[in-house]
Amino acid sequence: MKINKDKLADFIAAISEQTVYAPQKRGEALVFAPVAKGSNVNLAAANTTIPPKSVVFPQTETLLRFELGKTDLEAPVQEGKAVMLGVRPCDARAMVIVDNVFSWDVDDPYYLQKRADLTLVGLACLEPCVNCFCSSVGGGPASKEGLDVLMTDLGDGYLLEVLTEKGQTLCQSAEGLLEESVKEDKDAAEKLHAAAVNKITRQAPDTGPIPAGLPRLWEDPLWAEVSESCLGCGICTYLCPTCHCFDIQDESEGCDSRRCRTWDSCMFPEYTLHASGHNPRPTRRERTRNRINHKYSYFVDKFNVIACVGCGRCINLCPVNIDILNILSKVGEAL
Amino acid sequence: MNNKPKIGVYVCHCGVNISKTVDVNELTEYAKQLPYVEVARDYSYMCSDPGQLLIKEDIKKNGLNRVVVAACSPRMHELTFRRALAGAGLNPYYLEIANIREQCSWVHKDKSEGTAKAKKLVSAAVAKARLLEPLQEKEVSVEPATLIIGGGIAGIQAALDIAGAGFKVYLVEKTPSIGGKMSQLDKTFPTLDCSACILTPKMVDVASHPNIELMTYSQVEKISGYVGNFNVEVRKKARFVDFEKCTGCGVCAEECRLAGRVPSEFNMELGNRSAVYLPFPQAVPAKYTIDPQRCLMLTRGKCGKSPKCADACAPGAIDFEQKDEIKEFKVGTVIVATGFDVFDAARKPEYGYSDYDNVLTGLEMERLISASGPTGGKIVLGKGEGEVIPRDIAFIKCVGSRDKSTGNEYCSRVCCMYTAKLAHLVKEKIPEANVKVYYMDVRAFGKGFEEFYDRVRREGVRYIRGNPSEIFKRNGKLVIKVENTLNSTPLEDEVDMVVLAVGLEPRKDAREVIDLLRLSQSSDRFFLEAHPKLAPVDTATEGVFLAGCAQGPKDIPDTVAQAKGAASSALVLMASGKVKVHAQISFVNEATCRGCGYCVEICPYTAVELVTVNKMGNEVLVARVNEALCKGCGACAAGCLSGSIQQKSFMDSQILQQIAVLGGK
Amino acid sequence: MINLEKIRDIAKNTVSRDDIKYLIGWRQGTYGFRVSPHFVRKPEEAEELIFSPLCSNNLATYLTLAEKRPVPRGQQPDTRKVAVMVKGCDSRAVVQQLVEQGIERESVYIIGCPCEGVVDQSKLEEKYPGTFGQVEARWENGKISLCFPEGKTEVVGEELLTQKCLTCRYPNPVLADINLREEVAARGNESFADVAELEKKSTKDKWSFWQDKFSSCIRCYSCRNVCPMCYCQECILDKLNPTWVNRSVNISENTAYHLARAFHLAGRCIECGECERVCPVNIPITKLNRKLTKEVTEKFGFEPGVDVEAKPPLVGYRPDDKENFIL
Amino acid sequence: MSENLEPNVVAFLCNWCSYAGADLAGTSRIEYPPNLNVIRVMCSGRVNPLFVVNALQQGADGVLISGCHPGDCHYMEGNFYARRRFSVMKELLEYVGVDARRFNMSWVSASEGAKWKEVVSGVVDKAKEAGPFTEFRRNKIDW
Repeated sequence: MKINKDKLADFIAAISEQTVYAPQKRGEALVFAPVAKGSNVNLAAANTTIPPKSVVFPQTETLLRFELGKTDLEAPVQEGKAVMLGVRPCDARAMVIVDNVFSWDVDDPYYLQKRADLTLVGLACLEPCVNCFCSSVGGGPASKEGLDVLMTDLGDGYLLEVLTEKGQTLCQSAEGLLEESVKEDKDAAEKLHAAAVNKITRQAPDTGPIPAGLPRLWEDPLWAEVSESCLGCGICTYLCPTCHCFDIQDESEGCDSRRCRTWDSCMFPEYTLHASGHNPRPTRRERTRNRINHKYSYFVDKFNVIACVGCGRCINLCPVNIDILNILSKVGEAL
Repeated sequence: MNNKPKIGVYVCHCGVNISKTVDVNELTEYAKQLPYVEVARDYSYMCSDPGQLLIKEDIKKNGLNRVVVAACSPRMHELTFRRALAGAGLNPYYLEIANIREQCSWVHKDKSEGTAKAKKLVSAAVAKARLLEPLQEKEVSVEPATLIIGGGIAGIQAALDIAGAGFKVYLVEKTPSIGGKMSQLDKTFPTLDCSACILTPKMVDVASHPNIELMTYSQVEKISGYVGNFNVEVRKKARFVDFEKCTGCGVCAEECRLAGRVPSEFNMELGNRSAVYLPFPQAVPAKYTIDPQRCLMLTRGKCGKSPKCADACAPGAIDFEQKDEIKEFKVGTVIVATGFDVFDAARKPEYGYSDYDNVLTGLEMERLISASGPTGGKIVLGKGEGEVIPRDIAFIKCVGSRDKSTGNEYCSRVCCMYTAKLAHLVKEKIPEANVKVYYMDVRAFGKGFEEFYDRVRREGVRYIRGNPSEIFKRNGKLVIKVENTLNSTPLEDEVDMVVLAVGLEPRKDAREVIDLLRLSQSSDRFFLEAHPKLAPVDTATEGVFLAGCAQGPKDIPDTVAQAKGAASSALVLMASGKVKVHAQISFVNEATCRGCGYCVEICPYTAVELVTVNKMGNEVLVARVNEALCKGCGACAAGCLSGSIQQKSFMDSQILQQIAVLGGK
Repeated sequence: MINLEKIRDIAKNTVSRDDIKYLIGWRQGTYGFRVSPHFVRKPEEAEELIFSPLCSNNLATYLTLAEKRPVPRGQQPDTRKVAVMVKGCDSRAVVQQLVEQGIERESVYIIGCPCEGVVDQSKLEEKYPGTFGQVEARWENGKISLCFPEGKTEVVGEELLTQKCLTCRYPNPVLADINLREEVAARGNESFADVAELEKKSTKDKWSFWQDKFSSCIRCYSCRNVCPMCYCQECILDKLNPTWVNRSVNISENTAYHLARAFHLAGRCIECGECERVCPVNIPITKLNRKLTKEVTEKFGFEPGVDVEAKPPLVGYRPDDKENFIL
Repeated sequence: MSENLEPNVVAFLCNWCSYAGADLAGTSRIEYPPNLNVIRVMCSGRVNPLFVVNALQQGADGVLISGCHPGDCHYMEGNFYARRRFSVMKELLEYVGVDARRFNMSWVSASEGAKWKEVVSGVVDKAKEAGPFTEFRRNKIDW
């Protein structure tokens, strides 16, 4: 199937009994936000500043509501079908990876409910950015993993590949607007996908030996080296589509209180600070080491997949040019 | 101890003062359901013994560990309730007061509004109370000595009382002799006894009292420290006369080349003295002083062939090389008895004080009438040949008092009576004189005052109700332009002499004392007492008390009474020998302090300093508070970027709780 | 003219000294126009040092960011000096750190780098999108020439400089132990035109302007962490007891965060502009800081980071300070 | 919340002058609007400018800081520090678009009960004109 670009607005309207998330400007940043009247959706731009995880795993989320001095609680699990339009394959893969975390021991109702309600309409990356390296960590500019529909920009319109039931039902709800695609469209898309892969400039070193090897480098000088210029800010982790750490806080206004979870970052000192004042990760060296180990070793041990999809955000936005690929190649050399 | 808050809330009716505008039952019910509130009660007078008993019993019975009292201002009864807590074995600082009287029931009419506001105030207090922490009151010893600034009747009286009680007194007087303004008066109203006769004996007692160290011609330079432990620096100005050697014989004054050529301050410059002088015959100490502004030796470096005073002085007391000395000592308490200035009549040009010699001020008239005065007690105008006795004499009241144009809105309280007194004395000395008094009101409020006023009128002094608008000269006579407001007739009375009943003003040098002791001024610019009713001799600075006109215009008996009050307040501290210092002071969390020294810069008391400590093997700077010096203003806490320095009982955490409640809708 | 050889020689000599722990400078980044801080411990590491219009990072941050690791009993803490390369603006940070005793004078060796202005990273990447190969840049009489790896050279002018550089009055370090090149001429002078412009807007417009910017803040704290003046052991905004700003991220908390952050820099911000440069969502943070700088300059005649003896304006007062705002 | 048109003002008063002045107003039974609630601190120098931000965030429509007249500070200098801090904070607030009428500072001495009434009425009126400050309130929307 395919849809003409000028029909896109109607398509969104047609499916709008569900909340439709699409890339839009908030302040100076590009984020996935619910499409409202007059909001201008921007599918053309490169990947969003803030990854779409913010939709299923909001930066701030209420877990419980209660009143000071009272004992009754309320646990608001948000329901409601939603569609995410124009999500990039890397970010979609990231969601699949993060799903593991929220369901491996206990099911996290808040996250899983939103995931179940969500239909992912992907958009193939035809113009990868400088620091994209999805292809070398198991993904690709047109990877279908985690998507319900994959769109490919054919210039005048988008080719829609329906990949799942969810995708099917979604497209049906906008049937009138979609036209049958022809073989040429598919071939064109294939070509574009192939071309995109070749446009990717950066590669991660062979990740094969890394998961097993990292523990051996625990005391290697490279960690001090790569972390020395780290500012200890939250950019790399907050903007990482697979980072999923959170902090739980109670907040109250007068007696109305809530327990909420907010994104947390292993790059913050408070993250591992004990009540005693002791901090098992006292410096940025340990924190950086943990960040890499978590993505490329611990996670692999546990879920047998690297917790990095090569979206390149952490490289693009690190204020001091700490480059995960650079770290990986140092790791590679050291092994 | 398990410190889960168990709060008791106590709502006071204050008779009807609170209950008439605040629904106390509703308020109490509301308080009951606030978080961590164990009990809430209301009572007619919480500050009463049965009221306090309620609290004490609950603390014991229900194991309360926090108490909120919703009543009058904490400035009123905070101490009362703290004692109640302590009485029940609870730390007194587990108390928070919600001021629902002064700042609620007394300023609002609508009962529902009043109740609503009271609820907010109480719930804010409860919110803060949750986070209150126990504080320890430290005690410091009180140096058994008092500094008294000012040697007028107030200072003298206070000195005698304290010395009499067996405590050391340092009495510091700016001028060469004690006695103050009272020594310049002739008679005192309403009893007409001679001022000098009742004052001089006291002055002598002061000089001879073993416990009193008298420092005349001296000035307090610096006072540091805190209640019980003030360090004082006094500058003893050089007299250029050896204090020990001088016998007070006075030969030097007679010999002085400038004898009779230096205007005498004591005589309001109506008479003259020498450059080496005794301010007045009964001066104490009876030691001569050389006026450095006048003495030829001191101003020009030579006095004829040799200074006659020195030549004449048998004991050789004259010493032109003498230098100021600084004397340092420690006292536990301070009494400020710096007195007043008389209003400068020149500031009312319409009365022509600076233009006409026969326009005088009250105090000048005192000197003129006084037997020890420049004229030997004769009321005369002009000098020598031109000397004449005035026939028509007018008094004008409220000059520089009750007068917005001069910035003095207050009543000086003594002018009415000293005018009556002077009028009487004039009549006594010049029976045929006709004396008129121009007045706005006559305030004869004191003991025997009204009677005296009647007597003076019976003696023929005429009181004319009206405020003169102008005084000018017309063929040799003074003309008073005034409207008699009782029969609204404009008058132009011709007189020979006008006496302006000038009022009392704060001293020009009051600033120095303020900076010395961190006192504050009330709107009339006199020193502000801690409380107009309940602490009229105390000041905001602990251990510092007020006596006499420094605090506001007073007559002699009031001054003496207040001096005795100040003395007893000082004695209370010194007799007990110790005093509690602030508990609500600052403290530093050295773990998060970054040692930037902002608090050190800010602290007005140099109570914070940077010290080097060892943090896990690294030498780092952190701030540290000197608890004896900290006065608990909290300025450091507001200036600290990391919130590492906090003020006990006013911690960020506690204030933010109040904000959350009061800010919330 | 920049002589890299000379710079590297100075660096080599410096790190060879016994009293120097390490030297902080810049080196070419991993791709494109990026530059990253370079910690030089051995002379040979100095070979990578650069100083170019791409060296935006204010390295003074690392003086206060350096973690004091626990010193095992019996051992002495390493008290050797840290050598740091500073541009004019960066040097003001060092001065302000000295004023606040964040560092001691004898613990730093300041290598002054007179600077003709640095390039705005984002402007560059906009102009030359997708540049991967490492680009070198150098000042050439007022202009900037960029050498791309494929050999191509481009010369661009001031339009690519950061805003702060266009009004820079301190291109030469205000405090340095050694300067690695001749002094350069100041480019602009401070008028606070940008601030004044925003001030003119209506209350409503100002509010919506800032709300729009703050709305995208993700509170990654990079603006704070990169700031050479923000070095409290525990930032008051990280405190939980009491909590000044909730952890939850929403427009209200974000606004509170930025107000507090800005206020804490009043009279301390030395306008290196790092906070704005690092912001992943491009909040115009310096517009906030500069407003406060404007106020302390106009109200108290104070300029941060130029005088080691100067007392910060908010820990002092003059009895005759203006109080026209008081009722 | 926002439909509540009665403004809500949080005031920080120094114990020695302004709080005493407010007490005096009470003792003299001077009536004034009930929309202002007082937090007592020992000195205006104790008031952390961030308290103001917090108060507005908590829902206050206006804020008042009141201390001793310059030179009268019981702690000599506290009100001078306060004056500097808030002259800057005020500017910052206006710069980000907080209505100038929401922030107020005054000197009220222990003897100025009448002035206290004037100040309160003035501040409350200004807050009323400025209207409810809902935009900055800790919103429970995401609760």
